[in-house]
Amino acid sequence: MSSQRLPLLALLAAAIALPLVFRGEYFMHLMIMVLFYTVLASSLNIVTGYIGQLSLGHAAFFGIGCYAAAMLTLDAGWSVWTAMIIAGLAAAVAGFVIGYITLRLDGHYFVLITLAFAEVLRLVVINWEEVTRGPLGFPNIPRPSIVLGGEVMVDFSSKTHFYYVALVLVVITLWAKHRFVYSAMGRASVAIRENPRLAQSVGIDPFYYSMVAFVLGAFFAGLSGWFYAHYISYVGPDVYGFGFMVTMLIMIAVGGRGTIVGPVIGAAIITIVVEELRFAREIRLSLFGLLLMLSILFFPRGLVSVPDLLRRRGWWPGAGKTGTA
Amino acid sequence: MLVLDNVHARYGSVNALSGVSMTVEPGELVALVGANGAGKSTVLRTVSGLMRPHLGTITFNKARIDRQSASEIVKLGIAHCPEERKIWPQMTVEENLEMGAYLRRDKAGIAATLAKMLDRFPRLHERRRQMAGTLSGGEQQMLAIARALMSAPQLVMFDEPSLGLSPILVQEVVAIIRDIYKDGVTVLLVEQNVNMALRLASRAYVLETGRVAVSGDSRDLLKDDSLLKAYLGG
Amino acid sequence: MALLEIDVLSKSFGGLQAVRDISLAVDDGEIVSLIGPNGAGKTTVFNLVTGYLPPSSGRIRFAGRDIVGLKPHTIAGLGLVRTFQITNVFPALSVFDNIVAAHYLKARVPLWKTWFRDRAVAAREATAHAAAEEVMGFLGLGHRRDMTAENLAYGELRLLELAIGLGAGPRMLLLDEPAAGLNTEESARLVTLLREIAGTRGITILIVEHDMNVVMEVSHRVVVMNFGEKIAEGSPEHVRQHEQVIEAYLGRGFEDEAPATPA
Amino acid sequence: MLDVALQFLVNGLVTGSFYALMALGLAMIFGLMEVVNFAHGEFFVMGGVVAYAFCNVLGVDFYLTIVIVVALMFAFGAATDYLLIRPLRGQHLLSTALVTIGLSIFLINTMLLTFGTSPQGLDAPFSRKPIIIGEIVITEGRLFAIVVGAVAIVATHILIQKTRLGRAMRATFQQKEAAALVGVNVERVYTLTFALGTAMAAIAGVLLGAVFVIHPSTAELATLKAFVVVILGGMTNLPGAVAGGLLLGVVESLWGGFVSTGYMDVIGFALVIFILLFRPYGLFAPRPGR
Amino acid sequence: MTKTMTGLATAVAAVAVLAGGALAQTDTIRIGVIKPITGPLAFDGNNSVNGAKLAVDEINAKGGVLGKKLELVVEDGQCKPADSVTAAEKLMVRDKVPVVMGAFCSGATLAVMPVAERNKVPLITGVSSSPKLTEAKQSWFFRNAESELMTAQAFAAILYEKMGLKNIYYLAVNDDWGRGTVGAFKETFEKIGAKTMSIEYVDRTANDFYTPLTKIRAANPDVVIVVAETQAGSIITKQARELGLKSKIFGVGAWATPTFMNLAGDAANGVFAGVVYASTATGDANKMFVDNFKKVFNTDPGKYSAGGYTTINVIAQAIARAGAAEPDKIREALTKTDVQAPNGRIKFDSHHQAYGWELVLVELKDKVPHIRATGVAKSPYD
Repeated sequence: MSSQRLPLLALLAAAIALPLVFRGEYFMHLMIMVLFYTVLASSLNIVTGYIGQLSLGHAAFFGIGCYAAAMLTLDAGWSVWTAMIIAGLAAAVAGFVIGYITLRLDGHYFVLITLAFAEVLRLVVINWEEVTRGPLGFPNIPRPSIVLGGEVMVDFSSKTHFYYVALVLVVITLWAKHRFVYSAMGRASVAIRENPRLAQSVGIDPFYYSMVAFVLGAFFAGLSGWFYAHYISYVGPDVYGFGFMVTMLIMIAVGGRGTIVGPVIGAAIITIVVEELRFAREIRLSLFGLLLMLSILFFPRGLVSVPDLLRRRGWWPGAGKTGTA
Repeated sequence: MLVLDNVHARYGSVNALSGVSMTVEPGELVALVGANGAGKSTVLRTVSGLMRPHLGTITFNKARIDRQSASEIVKLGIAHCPEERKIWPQMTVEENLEMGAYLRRDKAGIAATLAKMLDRFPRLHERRRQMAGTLSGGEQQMLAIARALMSAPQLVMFDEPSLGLSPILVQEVVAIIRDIYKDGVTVLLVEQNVNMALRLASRAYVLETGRVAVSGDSRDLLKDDSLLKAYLGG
Repeated sequence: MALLEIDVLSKSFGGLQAVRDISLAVDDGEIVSLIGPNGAGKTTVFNLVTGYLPPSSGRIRFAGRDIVGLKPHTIAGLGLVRTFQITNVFPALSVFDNIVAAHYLKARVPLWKTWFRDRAVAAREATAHAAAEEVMGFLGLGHRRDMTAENLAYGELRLLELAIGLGAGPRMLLLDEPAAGLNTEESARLVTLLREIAGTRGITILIVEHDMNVVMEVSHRVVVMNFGEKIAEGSPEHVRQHEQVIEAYLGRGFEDEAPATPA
Repeated sequence: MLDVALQFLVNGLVTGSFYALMALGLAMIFGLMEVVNFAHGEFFVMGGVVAYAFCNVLGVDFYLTIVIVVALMFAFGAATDYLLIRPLRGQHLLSTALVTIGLSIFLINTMLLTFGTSPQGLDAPFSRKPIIIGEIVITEGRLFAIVVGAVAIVATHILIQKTRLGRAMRATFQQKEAAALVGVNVERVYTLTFALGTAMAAIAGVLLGAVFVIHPSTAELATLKAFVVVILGGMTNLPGAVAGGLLLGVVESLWGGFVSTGYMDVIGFALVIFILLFRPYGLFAPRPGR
Repeated sequence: MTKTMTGLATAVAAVAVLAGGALAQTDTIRIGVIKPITGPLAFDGNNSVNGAKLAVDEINAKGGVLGKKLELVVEDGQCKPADSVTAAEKLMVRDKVPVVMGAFCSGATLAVMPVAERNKVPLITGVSSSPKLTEAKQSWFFRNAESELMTAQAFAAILYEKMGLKNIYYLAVNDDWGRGTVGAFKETFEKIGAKTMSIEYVDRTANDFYTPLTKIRAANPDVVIVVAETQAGSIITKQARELGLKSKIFGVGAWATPTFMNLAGDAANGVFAGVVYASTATGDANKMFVDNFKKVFNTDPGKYSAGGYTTINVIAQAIARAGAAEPDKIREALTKTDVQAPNGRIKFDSHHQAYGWELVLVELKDKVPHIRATGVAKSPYD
């Protein structure tokens, strides 16, 4: 496990400086989306990348975060910041319940039972209008604000404010993930992914660690849901849908699953590629599908493996050291 | 007939064979013995095309086969009766046998071979409509042997046919192999039951960590203390 | 009192009786070998003892505690640690990370401390790292520290497995064919290492092995299995001369039959 | 009450035969080959779109169109396996899942471009006139769907049980190494299996066009439903997939009829959760002996 | 270090590509359009874009607005809130268009509204029908479409009083529009004394509706109000006939379109539809629109095409009245809208909700929508 700390710190410095150098709300918006997707994709990566389980129900945790934020601030009138904590916790609790049931199953069965959970939730959200407001969802979700001594210090009227909140979330997520990965906990998780039988033989309980990773992933998915709700200011049942699920999966696979920077790269690349493909109009998504297939075929370990691949051919400087945790 | 020349093979980065050379002449019964992990099964896998050697050559009837696919090799007349039987549990005994002749096109010939097999293995005859998964261990072994013979091979390779069988059944397997050999089929036998293998075979190779350690006439090897030592230590 | 006691243990799969009424005791500090031809049920015994399979009947006690029904990781936590027959490591991790992962029990801290580290965490991490370094040095894997496990040579891979087994800090190690595929030199080295593990480190060893040189050299006692049953038990010398053992290993004689000659 | 219940039952069987065809194809691709195929619904719709091109645009006879669609989609499936799935064989579940996600995104949008965004029906040669049996209403088209479904299922059964290819398939998926050792070209069997699964979904697509309308947006729900049915049927169990399909059709219909149409699609997923908890190997599969 | 490189390379690429900012000014007036042009709603989305294109071509042929040609900048929002917001950010911030039309689905429009508010760019929808959109007075949002409530108020009275239909069953797609419309009808009908028998919700992409239709047949209501678009609507119509449903069918959605009538075939005969637009409507404005539309697209226009067409005309008139293609001036001008659309004379009320359409109740017969009753949409607020 070579430390990925240095590159991450360099990226962080660049990210802090970014709004000072480049202005423009559209650009800021895209950067915010990149940061938001970084949190979301990283949360899935904790499960799929480090435990090695393909969870197709992860969008449900994101959706729970979105709805918790919307319902608490709109219906219950809570503060946006309290809602943040609760959104994360609500998703984590759901993660615990669903994980408790699903993590006993393996491989293909796990894939499908998680998918089934997400679909059931989505359909309940659509049909249970009394509580969830049905298909139209929640508009006008309030913006956060920072009040100090009765005075509004930051009112989040500018994208830059959201940008820094998103950046803080990214930092918290990546920090938590970094701590997790480079701890006994993370080593245990990777050990389970690499060889569950052997992991057991040295005293690691696969169920426990799968559970920890699952709940942790759900928590951050919930946080990203909170951010999404307040930033977009509208949530509908589509947040539980397969669309977000597919986006996250693509991001971690294209970036590189089981690495900390992988989802960051994936979130950036995918957000930008989808945006840049606008020129292609109607064939935009066809091209995107094609690019996705090529990327998986040629870089099955994601774009983080590109330097390794190039180095093996001598097109990139440095010794051929392989191995990512 | 079969010649291996300096064959190297590996699983991932793990070397399984590091330079095996051996020959099997037509009409011979050659034994390949050695401790667990010595690479006996790997030799058979490289011959039958389940694995590609990364170095060295394998020829069969003077034609190179080390780059050919498993199905092409079967067509040339090599049958491989794999370790642990590997029968198809959800197919009937008869279907298992018919699959053995998968590449043969002569319907009459296949029927004749099938009849012969059912004749030689009366237990299989009795159970030919039964799912193979319901057979006992010994019956499954018989089925695996019969299946290998269904392709009417010139050379048949057995991988541990006595594994997990009771002494009486081992005797039966010995009798069958002897029969096959008497029918003019060349046999390459991998066995952990050294005594049995050496008494059956005319020549033997002893494999140790991916290399041929000793080879020669089986009678000589049988008298040789070194073999016993290899198995029970010295 | 024996460290590990196995009492009339049986296991059947469907109709097949893989292990039949095996009783066996291993004392503290002993090296005991479990031998027998392929399919004799040795690995099944390991799986039963370490909780990977539930026994059909019988009792297993480790350090006086009944361990039947416990999960494998719990059993490992009690100090009863196994290795596997087929090379089993964490392939994508470096040698060092493999061993550190195996020292999990040493580095384990309460969940919340993963994010809110204190000195105790650092201390445990340091202990685990130091222990890993020590094991690596002991087994002579130091020069391979940062190599990915999947790129190791076979002999080193087998050593790494041993290192992983030692990582969990066992009182007793169950080793499944540690010498398989090793050459003579490597086997000799293994013998030395096993003696040290038992002698200096005080770890009791139960070993399944086919390489009789290794078995004869390291074992205090040898238990022989065939067809799921125990057929002999005793000192290496005793076992080596045992009729049934020789028969089990080399097969029944076929003196009445003449060897084949080329046609 | 009873007459309504019977009508629900018949409705369920019609939907069920679509599910069964879809699931039979997916049971091969997902159950046997272990490819989490997210493009299965697209294969289904593509069958309808190709049929539309031949039947409505080129004016080819409807029954001949079915044959053409099967042949073309078989070839398409084979090409898909060869180009996209084979290079990733043996890799993590996620890799093939993502390649099929890419394929599904590509196919669905390309179909929207070429086929157009407007829903279309096929010029099928049967009348819309209802056939009334007692209190039960059914149409020629619906009967035809059930019949074609049944024929396709029986044909598959014969193919798998009686033909050389079928034997090779069974041998490969039961014990791959032994199959290779008797000379089966295992890679080719994989490709043909994928192709067969694709063609199966495409037949359902033709029926979709003949009985309902073809529209690419149908794909996503169809994929999910097919997965549900495969799980109900027990993954590798082909007759189970058929039974599971019919069962889901009937259960959905009865649930929609007597409980709630809004929650109709929930029932399948709820069943999956329930079944995986209590019978992890599917409703129709025996527990593997060990 | 390798990951640093990759990461930095990504960041640099992103910045280089995206920080380009606004394009050079041209001598055209650009109108932003956010529609689902890919994905499941692309059919209706593209119809709407086609109507808009026709309007732009007509206006440009007459010399444009303020001496400048109009130009559409169409972005795909896929009817997804997040994607629509991104499209809006691009149009309003990077492309700096002075006015945006969109975003089709009510959910997506709800998500785009705050973006318009913040960027102070008028947003005008020609489709989104949820009453929620105009409930609060928005300063930058305009709806040039009937809300679900307006539809219900216009048609419920005709169905109940003129046609004497008292027992109502609902069959609707399970989305915001379907549920919203059912809610509006139910409320209106119950106020005037009609009875709600039951409601069935179905998936938008479903194919088989025999199960809900069997239930409806057993209940035998006077009328089934079907809220569905072309795909589901045409299948429901056909299957209702197959099952021998005797109740009248009243369709809400784009039912008076050629595509719909072709798909439904004979089954459409006798079906009623409440439409804000029918291509067969009399009046010069409509005749011209239909003729021109046919020339370009070779088919009759439907509801969404008319919506796109009218909305562009509303925008063009506002720009002309404003005297400059500037967002705040356009917003001011929009409030004073008075446009002769193919289907009525359009004005905006205090909530920026358009009114004045001639809503028509048609009966479909032999692939022609015959007008049976008309009414004028009134503002629900003023």
